[in-house]
Amino acid sequence: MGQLLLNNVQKFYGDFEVLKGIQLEVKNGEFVVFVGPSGCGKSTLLRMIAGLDATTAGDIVIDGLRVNDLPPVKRGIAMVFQSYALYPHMSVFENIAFPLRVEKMEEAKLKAKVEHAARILHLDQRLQQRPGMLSGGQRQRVAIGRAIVREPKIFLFDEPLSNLDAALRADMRIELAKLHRQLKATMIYVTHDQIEAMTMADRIVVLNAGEIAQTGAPLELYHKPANIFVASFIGNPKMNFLPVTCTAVSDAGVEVAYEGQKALIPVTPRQGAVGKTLTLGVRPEHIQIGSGDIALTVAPTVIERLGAQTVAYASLDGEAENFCATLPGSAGVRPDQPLVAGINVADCHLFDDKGISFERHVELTDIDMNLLNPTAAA
Amino acid sequence: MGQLLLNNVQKFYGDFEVLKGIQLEVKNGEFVVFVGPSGCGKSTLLRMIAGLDATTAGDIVIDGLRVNDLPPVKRGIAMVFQSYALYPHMSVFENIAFPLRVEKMEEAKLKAKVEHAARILHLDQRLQQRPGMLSGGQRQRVAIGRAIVREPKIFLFDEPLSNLDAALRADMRIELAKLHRQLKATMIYVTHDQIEAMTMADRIVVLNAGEIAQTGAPLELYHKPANIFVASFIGNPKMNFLPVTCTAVSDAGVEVAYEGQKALIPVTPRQGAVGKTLTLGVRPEHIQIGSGDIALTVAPTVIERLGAQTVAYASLDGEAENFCATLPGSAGVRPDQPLVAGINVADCHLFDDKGISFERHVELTDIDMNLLNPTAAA
Amino acid sequence: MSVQRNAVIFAWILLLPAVLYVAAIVAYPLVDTFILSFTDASLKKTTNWVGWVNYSKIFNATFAEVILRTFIWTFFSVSIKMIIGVFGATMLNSAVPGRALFRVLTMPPWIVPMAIGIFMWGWMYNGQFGMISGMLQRFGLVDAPVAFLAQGSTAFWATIITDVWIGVPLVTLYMLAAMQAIPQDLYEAAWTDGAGRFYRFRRITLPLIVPSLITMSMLSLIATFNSFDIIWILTRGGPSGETTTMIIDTYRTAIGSNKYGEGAARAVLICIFLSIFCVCYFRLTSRLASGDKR
Amino acid sequence: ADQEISWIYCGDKIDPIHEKYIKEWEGKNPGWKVTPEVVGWEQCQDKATTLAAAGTPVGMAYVGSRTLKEFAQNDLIVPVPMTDEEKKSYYPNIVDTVTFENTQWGVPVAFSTKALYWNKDIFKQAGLDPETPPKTWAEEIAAAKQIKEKTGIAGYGLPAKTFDNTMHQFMHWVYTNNGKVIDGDKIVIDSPEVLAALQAYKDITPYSVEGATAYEQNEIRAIFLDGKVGMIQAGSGAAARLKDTKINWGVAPLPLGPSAKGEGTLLITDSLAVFKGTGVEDKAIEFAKFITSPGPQGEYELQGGAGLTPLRPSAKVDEFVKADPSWKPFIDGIAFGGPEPLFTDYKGFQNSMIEMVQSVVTGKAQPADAIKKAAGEIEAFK
Amino acid sequence: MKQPHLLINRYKWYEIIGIYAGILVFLTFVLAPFVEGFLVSLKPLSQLFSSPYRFIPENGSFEAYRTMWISVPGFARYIFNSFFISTVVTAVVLVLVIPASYAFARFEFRGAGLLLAAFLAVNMFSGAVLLIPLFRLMRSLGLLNTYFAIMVPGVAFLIPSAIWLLRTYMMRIPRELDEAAFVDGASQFYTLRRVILPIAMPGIMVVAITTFIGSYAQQFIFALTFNSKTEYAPLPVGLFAYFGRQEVVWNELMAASFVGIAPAMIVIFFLQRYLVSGLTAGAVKQ
Ligand SMILES: Nc1ncnc2c1ncn2[C@@H]1O[C@H](COP(=O)(O)OP(=O)(O)OP(=O)(O)O)[C@@H](O)[C@H]1O
Ligand SMILES: Nc1ncnc2c1ncn2[C@@H]1O[C@H](COP(=O)(O)OP(=O)(O)OP(=O)(O)O)[C@@H](O)[C@H]1O
Ligand SMILES: [Mg+2]
Ligand SMILES: [Mg+2]
Repeated sequence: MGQLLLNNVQKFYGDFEVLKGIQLEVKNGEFVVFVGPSGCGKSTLLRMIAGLDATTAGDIVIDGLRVNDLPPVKRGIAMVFQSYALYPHMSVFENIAFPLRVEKMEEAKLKAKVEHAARILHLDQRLQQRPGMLSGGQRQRVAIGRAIVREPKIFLFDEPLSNLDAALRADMRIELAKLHRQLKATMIYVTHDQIEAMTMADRIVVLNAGEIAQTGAPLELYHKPANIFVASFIGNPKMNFLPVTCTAVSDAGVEVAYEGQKALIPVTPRQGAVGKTLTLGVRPEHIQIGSGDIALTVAPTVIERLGAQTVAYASLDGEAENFCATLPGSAGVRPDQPLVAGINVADCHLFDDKGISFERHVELTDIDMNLLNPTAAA
Repeated sequence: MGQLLLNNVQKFYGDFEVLKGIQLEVKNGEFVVFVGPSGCGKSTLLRMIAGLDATTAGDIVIDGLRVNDLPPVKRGIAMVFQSYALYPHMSVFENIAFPLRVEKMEEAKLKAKVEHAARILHLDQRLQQRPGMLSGGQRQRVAIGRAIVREPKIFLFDEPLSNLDAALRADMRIELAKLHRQLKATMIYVTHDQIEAMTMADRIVVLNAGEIAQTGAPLELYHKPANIFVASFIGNPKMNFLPVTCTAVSDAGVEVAYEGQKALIPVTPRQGAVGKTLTLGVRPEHIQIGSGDIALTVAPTVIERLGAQTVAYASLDGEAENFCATLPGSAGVRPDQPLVAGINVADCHLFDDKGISFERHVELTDIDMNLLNPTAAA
Repeated sequence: MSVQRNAVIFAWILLLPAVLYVAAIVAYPLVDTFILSFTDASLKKTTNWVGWVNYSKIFNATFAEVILRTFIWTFFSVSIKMIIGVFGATMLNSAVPGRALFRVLTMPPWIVPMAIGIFMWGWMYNGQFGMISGMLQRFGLVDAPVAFLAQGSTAFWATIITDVWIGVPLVTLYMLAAMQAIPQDLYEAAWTDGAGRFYRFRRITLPLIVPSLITMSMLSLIATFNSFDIIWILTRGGPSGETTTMIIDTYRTAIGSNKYGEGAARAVLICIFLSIFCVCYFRLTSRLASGDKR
Repeated sequence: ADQEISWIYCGDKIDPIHEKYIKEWEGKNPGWKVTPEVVGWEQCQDKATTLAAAGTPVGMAYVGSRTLKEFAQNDLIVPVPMTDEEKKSYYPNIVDTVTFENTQWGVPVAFSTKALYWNKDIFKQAGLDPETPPKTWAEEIAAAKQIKEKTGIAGYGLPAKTFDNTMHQFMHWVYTNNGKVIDGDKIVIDSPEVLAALQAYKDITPYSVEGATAYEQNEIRAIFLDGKVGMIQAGSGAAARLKDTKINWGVAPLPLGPSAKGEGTLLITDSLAVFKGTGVEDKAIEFAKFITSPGPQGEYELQGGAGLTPLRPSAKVDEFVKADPSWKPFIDGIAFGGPEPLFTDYKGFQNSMIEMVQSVVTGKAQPADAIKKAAGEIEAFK
Repeated sequence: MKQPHLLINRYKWYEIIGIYAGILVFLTFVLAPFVEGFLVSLKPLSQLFSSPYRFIPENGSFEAYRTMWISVPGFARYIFNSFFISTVVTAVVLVLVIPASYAFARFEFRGAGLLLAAFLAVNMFSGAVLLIPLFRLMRSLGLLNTYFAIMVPGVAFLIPSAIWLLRTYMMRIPRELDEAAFVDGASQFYTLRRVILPIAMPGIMVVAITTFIGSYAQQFIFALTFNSKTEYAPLPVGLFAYFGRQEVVWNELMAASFVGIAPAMIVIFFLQRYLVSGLTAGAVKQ
């Protein structure tokens, strides 16, 4: 069992409010990812769940028991640190065996457990080496091994992959996902890398400045971000934003004008929007060359050719951010040669002046049958 | 001017041969990226060009002058270190001004230069701060600023982005590419991240264990890798490899058999291949669901949903590596539900038993008009 | 909350043995000294409370001289120690063959019993039979023996130099350690920008060892201020009291003349002076450290 | 069990003669043990004082007689009164060195006097008669001057380092001019006799070893042994050492000042002090008297080399002097010798005296001023 | 000569000369008194004081290195005592200082700064002044004239600087290591013993060496005052046995000093790498 309930959890450092009343329920066996920019309080929250940092107010409840005052070991959690926190003077075996040694487990049983964990993590060959001799990915796995042997109800990971290089990170992502399915334990994972969040989570919790900005399945956040913050944080390269003016509102959606072009965005309308300046969002991968419901003529300044796709960046007049388009394959764009970027209204997101999104007319279940019952897939 | 010629450059550490006779010419204004796995000798080569490490044998020629025995400052290079190597006790201004102070440049001129560089790098607001107060990306730019003010003929970068997080890395990539176009200087850039290599390089030099595995424009490496090493290194997720048997050879290509299915791969044939076991390579992004020239039935174990695309990983019998497919959008694949992966022969790569590729019948100029004269784009 | 409180209790459990030990052995004598400083304790069997008399007695004309001298002596000794220490560390930090041996060779002054080291210096300074005077005569730089401990001026510097000599190994070692902690890439970056060896030293090494330099000079200052054996063995504070520092004065009063009360008052005064130094030091370093955080 | 008399014994090891007599005494006094603790010369006195001050005195300690007054005034030691007979057995003035308030506070155990040594070769070189040593200060200064001027070698060895002995050396001059520093309870340093002595110091300094303030007596002696100085005043130990050198030397009574009544010298004695509060005081006194009784003491002090002068006249001493005439000046000086001045704060007094000497030797002050200053200072140390 | 790979470390000929000249000057300063002392130890006593100054002694011999054992028969014992006392002192200091430094390095509690300053203040009082009160204390503890008389105050005065050094070192050990052990249920003592102690080993070595030397060569005054028994006297006290009534047996004293510091020098020689690197780690301020 590994159920977690955060009930109005708050944290102050002196006068500085780091976490502003977090309310969250994590189901048993769920893989939840906390994501957000640096300094938003992810680590702090995780450390409070672990019992490393004190909670200023609110309850942390694990399996129905309020654990605020229990030490970590009594909470049934295990934590994997960003820096791995391996003991440099111990062999891999001893590192993994550490929690069991603390419990004074008998030698034979301990050995069996450590070796089992090592097999899961493909570390069998490395048991006698010191962490210093291992590669980053291997160290990572040792840290996970140390967590596994305790058979905790909840695993906590604090940016475990951020020290690895791109290729290794991709590999480790897959291994972690597999491990989750194998152990069927609850996992809470902190990262500021939205790709990790998207690929591993059953559910993502986006944190912004100590508050939950949105909670939902990865594709829910991708397709129906609740606000500009989530919209720009989820998706890579990030969503393009255009200032538009609302010209009309109807049941079919909201009509907006961008540089003279009018388009009807299929979103649930809201009163009093007409005449206001709204923000239109469109993801780079939804931009195609040639005409669309809205068309922009842009001259890309930088072209990135990845082979499988081509990413073009352009500066729009008066905008600080680049306008970006991801084009399939080796698209025939060249730097400084203007092209027409077409946008379909069906792909558009619309945000009001406070950054809150209008609900899009997209049926998530059409996109992925798992989406509305994410744990079923696990 | 910033022309660089490496003529049979070798490097030994004791008996250990780190670089095995590197032969390379870099044109003025070119952006060359050295890429390769960790430990292949990239940093060593860069440091030899910079004049930080001694050259065991061979010549390093810059603008026609053999510089082996010159100190760095006389070579007309500037280097940006992976660790930034900022002086923690100096302000940003002083950090950037350092090379000019060394030259004893007069104050007014110095100030103008530093401020110009700071403007290019958007550091104007930060000039009085210490590096310790800056974010990773800002530090990075200070390091670049220090290189810029010297107006070197050649810039050397050693994994400048590896300490940054994903989003920042993407931003910095673009900024560097812009900078290259702005300064029109020769740049040599070391990384082990193939995405950086692909997106920024005019030309990529793939190093493997101290040797050049292949040199070419990014898309040339992507579409026509010279061997298995390059093929697997370039592209993300990496290319899938299948063992096939060569059954026949004709002018149209090489016919291979995979689990009973025969397919004619359009590559330039070679004598004596028939009957041998070859390796068929296909990139994840070229796999489609449903039938193709070759069809595999696989059950994905891990699905990564990125929103814009979906990546499915499956284990093939008897293969250690995952078989991977990148599918567009939110493809309807579910873990452990078998599906048929189709491969078109036109997308296939073929490698002989030594790992050398057969030349594909692909006209690169069809893909990108810049390709065969890459500097023209810069 | 309870987690926090446990940690504090645990910290005290860890500290307790050391604190109790030092308190038991040192605190009592310290307090005793403090109390003594308000009495007329001497060889007499009875002691009387005299209040501030001992302190008021200290402040006379010669004391001002002694204080001033102590400060000058300490200032020069500590500064020269630091300069030589940094110089030595710089030399020993160069990548030249034999440096491991050279490093070991810096340590003897630290290892040898202090008195013995000072006797050796006594020999060196001896005008008739000593090495320095002998060498100077041999090379014809002087024609008569030079007795370095004879004049106040030379004796003053002679005692400083000996004090420097005893302190230098630790300073050198510490500064060497500080230099080795500077990342090599800073030097490489500066070199690629054309900075020469001296320029690199001045603009990188020196500023970056400042925190360590301050720590060391602080510890060195306390030791130097209380440096007793050197002056005592070489000159006994002479000639004409020109090498008498506060600690010599204290020793003379307390042990020589058995005026324990007056001696204690001087000791307390020394502690007060040093405490003021320390507070300034903490202020200074915390400011420097906050400015230097990476 | 045995009762113990602890004894702080200055030096590097116990003299075999003392060892022998300790055994003998222990044999005669069953149930008693003497346990000497050997402490280096530099620290032995301080250690005895520290132990006494801390309230755990030793049974007996070897101390300079000059400290007896301070110990006695602070009730740390017990008196060791001498019978008239005992007093008489010593050379004149010796008993005075341990006497304070008309009683004796220690048993003299070591005694030293000084005489003038001269280097005959240097005298010859300077055109002086090598066989006639100077008899007066005036002659001494003139000889020193002649040596310095004729040969370039220093004429006289004047120790003036900040050391005990610097005052001792000066006191020799004071006592060879019938001077006194303190008379009863009165400071009389500001007298013409003392002034003359200090003036003589000033006069002889230019012809002395360069840098007088850097040397103490052993160093000056070493210079003499090296043949680099014409005259020094030193104890009997120098004679023993001179015998091992090639130097042609002579020893004579200390030259006399203008007001001298006869040969004089400073009489320095070390004593055995018996500390109060050990419970073995009486037995310690008994032992102290035994170990310094004519038999053991005579054997001990006449070994030579240690620089000791005999405490008591005896046939043996006469015999000894006859065999080695160089001893004569040391004994002759006793007659008009004087004790170390007794001050409550002896160290304080000594520091003032050293200061006075140094200020004159280094030319910082005129003798008259220096004496005036010292007179004022030492008033406080009585 | 093999050229270094790092070109920055490749010196021009004049730089090499400059560096060696610098080292020469520096080492001359550091070692000249030892040369003088060594020459003294070689000279026969009668030639000690002779001018003009001669660098190479006439009739020089190693005789003093033989006779020193005879004139002070207990000398070997003094060396042993020094070793024994220093070893025990070092051990006790480590036992007390390791937990204390850990507490200072890791825990934030009220008064920590004050306590640390108080430890430093101990060094501000010179031993000479504290001698008599200390003596009384030793007496009431009944420790006079035992090995403990030397060890007990020695430990107390070596603790402050040891804490100071080790604390800076321990501050560099990542806090995550403690936290990881905490999460795994390890008690705080278990963490200290199994995690911190082994990792802090280089720093502990440095403290051990400095403490050992501090105790080996420098603790003179306590040994002298609190102990009267020759059989317990340490090296510095033993060396003063070469001081006679009239003069010092200089050649034997110097010979004995060289013999006496040799064991410590040998220890240092083998540990110097450790010493520098350990200090390095400790030197960096957080
Ligand atoms: N001990 C502390 N005292 C005061 N403020 C703190 C402390 N620890 C963290 N903070 C502040 O709390 C906020 C949240 O910190 P936290 O480490 O949880 O961020 P994060 O989301 O994990 O960021 P990152 O992605 O950079 O790890 C930050 O603004 C930080 O400055
Ligand atoms: N000073 C040295 N002595 C001995 N071997 C060295 C030294 N420096 C580097 N090497 C070896 O040379 C090889 C190449 O090192 P280099 O640092 O150039 O690799 P790299 O390609 O930059 O790797 P990375 O991507 O990890 O930075 C490595 O195998 C390394 O172990
Ligand atoms: Mg964090
Ligand atoms: Mg590298």
